[in-house]
Amino acid sequence: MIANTLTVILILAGLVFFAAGTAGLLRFPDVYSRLHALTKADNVGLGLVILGLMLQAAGPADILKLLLIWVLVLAAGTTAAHMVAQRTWTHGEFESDR
Amino acid sequence: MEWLAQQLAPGLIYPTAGALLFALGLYGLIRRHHLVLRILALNIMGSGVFMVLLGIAARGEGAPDPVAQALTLTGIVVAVSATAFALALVVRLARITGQAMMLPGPPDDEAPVDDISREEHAPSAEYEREHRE
Amino acid sequence: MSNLLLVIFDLVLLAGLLGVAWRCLASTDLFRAVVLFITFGLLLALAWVRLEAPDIALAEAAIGAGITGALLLVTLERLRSIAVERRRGRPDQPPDPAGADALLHALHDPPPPRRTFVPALSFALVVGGLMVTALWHQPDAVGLEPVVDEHMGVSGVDHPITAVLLNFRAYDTFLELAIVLIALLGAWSLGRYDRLPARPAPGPILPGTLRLLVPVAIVTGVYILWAGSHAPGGAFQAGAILGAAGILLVLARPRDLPMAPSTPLRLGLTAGVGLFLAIGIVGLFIGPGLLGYPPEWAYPLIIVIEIAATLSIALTLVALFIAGRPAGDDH
Amino acid sequence: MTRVAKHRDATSRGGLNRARARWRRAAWTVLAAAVLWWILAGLDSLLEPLALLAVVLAGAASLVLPTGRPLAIRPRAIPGLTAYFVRASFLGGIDIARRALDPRLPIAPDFIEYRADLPHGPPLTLFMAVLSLLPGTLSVRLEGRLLTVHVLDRHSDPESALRDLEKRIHAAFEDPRQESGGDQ
Repeated sequence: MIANTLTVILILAGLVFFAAGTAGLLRFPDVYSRLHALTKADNVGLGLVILGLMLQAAGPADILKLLLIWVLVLAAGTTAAHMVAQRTWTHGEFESDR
Repeated sequence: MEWLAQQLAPGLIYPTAGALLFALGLYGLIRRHHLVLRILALNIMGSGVFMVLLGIAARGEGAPDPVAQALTLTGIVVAVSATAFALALVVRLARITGQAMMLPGPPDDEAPVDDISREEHAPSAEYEREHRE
Repeated sequence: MSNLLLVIFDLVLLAGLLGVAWRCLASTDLFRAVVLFITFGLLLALAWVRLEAPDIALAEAAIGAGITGALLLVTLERLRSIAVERRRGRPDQPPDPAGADALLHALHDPPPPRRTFVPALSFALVVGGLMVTALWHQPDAVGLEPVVDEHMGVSGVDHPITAVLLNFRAYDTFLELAIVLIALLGAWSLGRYDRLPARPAPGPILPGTLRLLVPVAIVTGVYILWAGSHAPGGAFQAGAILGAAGILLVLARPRDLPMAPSTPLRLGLTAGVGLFLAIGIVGLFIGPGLLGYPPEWAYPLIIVIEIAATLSIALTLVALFIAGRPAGDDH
Repeated sequence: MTRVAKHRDATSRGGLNRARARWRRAAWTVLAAAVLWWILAGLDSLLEPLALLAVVLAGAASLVLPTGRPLAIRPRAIPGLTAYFVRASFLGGIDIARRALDPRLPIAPDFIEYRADLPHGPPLTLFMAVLSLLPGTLSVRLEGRLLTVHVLDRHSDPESALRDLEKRIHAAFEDPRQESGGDQ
């Protein structure tokens, strides 16, 4: 029961971060600032959702699987943010961008 | 309330949405000129068909129909190959003619279409060079 | 209550799908259209989960959103680089500013002419209306689920979709592998390998991530292949995952990555079709018919075919991304 | 695979070191792949042919992929570093969420240049990767050791946070400039 409540709270908190990241994506003025919003807020949002799901996991393999998902998304997110930032630095923003 | 829930069962609204996606893709396919957009429209039509198939497969009690699901899976892989081939054709066309659009028909354009195409579609120097080797 | 929530979920998801598809097809800017199309693919994967089709959701996320998206983005980049090349001119070709401008301009498709609006709309409405009417009046089909269920015992696997794909309807799968190969031959017949236009950003981050991701993709891909015999998964999804890893490698192009030599590459590309056909013909002579297997041999044969098909699909997807014959061919 | 053989033949001490590091990395990859299979599929299927195939392929991939420099992290430093990363990325998320949801949008984006005194290889890569998780910083470009960093708020003193991160990473790694002299 406590675990279930905690799961719900953690996932809701995670959703708040996702919403904040999306708000940042829409509100921030340039590519770089929007990348900040996406990588950081979504990492924490996903982390909280995963933490919430871990409380429901059946065994250590499940917990590790969830953890692995977080680590992979973290690595992919950081890399993608860096690549986009670097491309923008060398080529300028896409013409279509705002 | 009960009646409404029945009308909104997944077995009914997903095929309906699939049909709408198909129609939407068809509309885009007719109206847009850029070939990449037309390929996107074709893909959206395909997704509509998949949605109709899977929606019907999910009708009724019990597990969904595995044959429809297997067909869709096959369809997705065929769709990506066809898309890749079509995109390669678009790039090739752009390389030879400098256009990635469907050329508009005569009534749209001041110049008759033949004038453009005769010059543009003539084998370019690059094409010649590649085929001499 | 939960039913109501699900209905709301369905409606929001479908409205989102239709909205994203609409914005994609209505955008004048191609980059925006492609990004919206990738979003569309991801939403579609959600819809497949909702329709209890996890196999297809897996394939859609990997192929529909991932690989198709990569193909589209690299195509835009190629069109852009063609335009730049035309403007600059090449040794054997004078610069062609007009053509280059036309092409650059073509990355922004102008809004369609007004005169096609009414015919296109009415045609789409008629076709869509007919489809919806037909769908609403169709009786609840029993489907083939009971038939598949009845024969699972002789299929050699425990997952109905793999049983259908690799055993009951092996014809479809075989021909599909052939179509994938033909698409590649078509792309190869258009010209030689041409360098990818977008150079990756230099720096240590991407290689570092690839060293982490590629082994993970390999283990995950093989796991998905293995799981296909009793759970969602199989050759297509595994091939898509491995193909995506291959595309990442091609994009990052580590300098000292050995290129696959031509002959093994070609063997790998045709392995799926070839092995499928070979086993199918053996079946023709020893009894169960073309593309049939004796039940006691079904599992190992299916696994062997699936391994070959995974390899072929992965390699073909990478080759389709590169497009054009391999450069090593001519010397 | 031929590259590996070439490395073994190499007479220089650096070449030998590299070959050894490569095989050590392959062994670790095989182990990690086995753990990954256990996570995905469970322990009882680990000896099935396909599982072995997956593990061997992963190991082979790590041999074929360019290796980069050998990882020389001190095992004892890992828990502390991990805890720091988790805390930092959490703070980073809270910071960005606060700024994104604030009606006044309190950001003052700017670029700064930062000279990282970390050796090339895993330490610098890790620094660049983790930097993007810290509150308000994003790594944009690396030239030599000069890093271009985008900061979300130029009044927030990003330099000291970067220096702190650099110090932690420096402490966690054995300095490869002393460990393997043959490495360029």
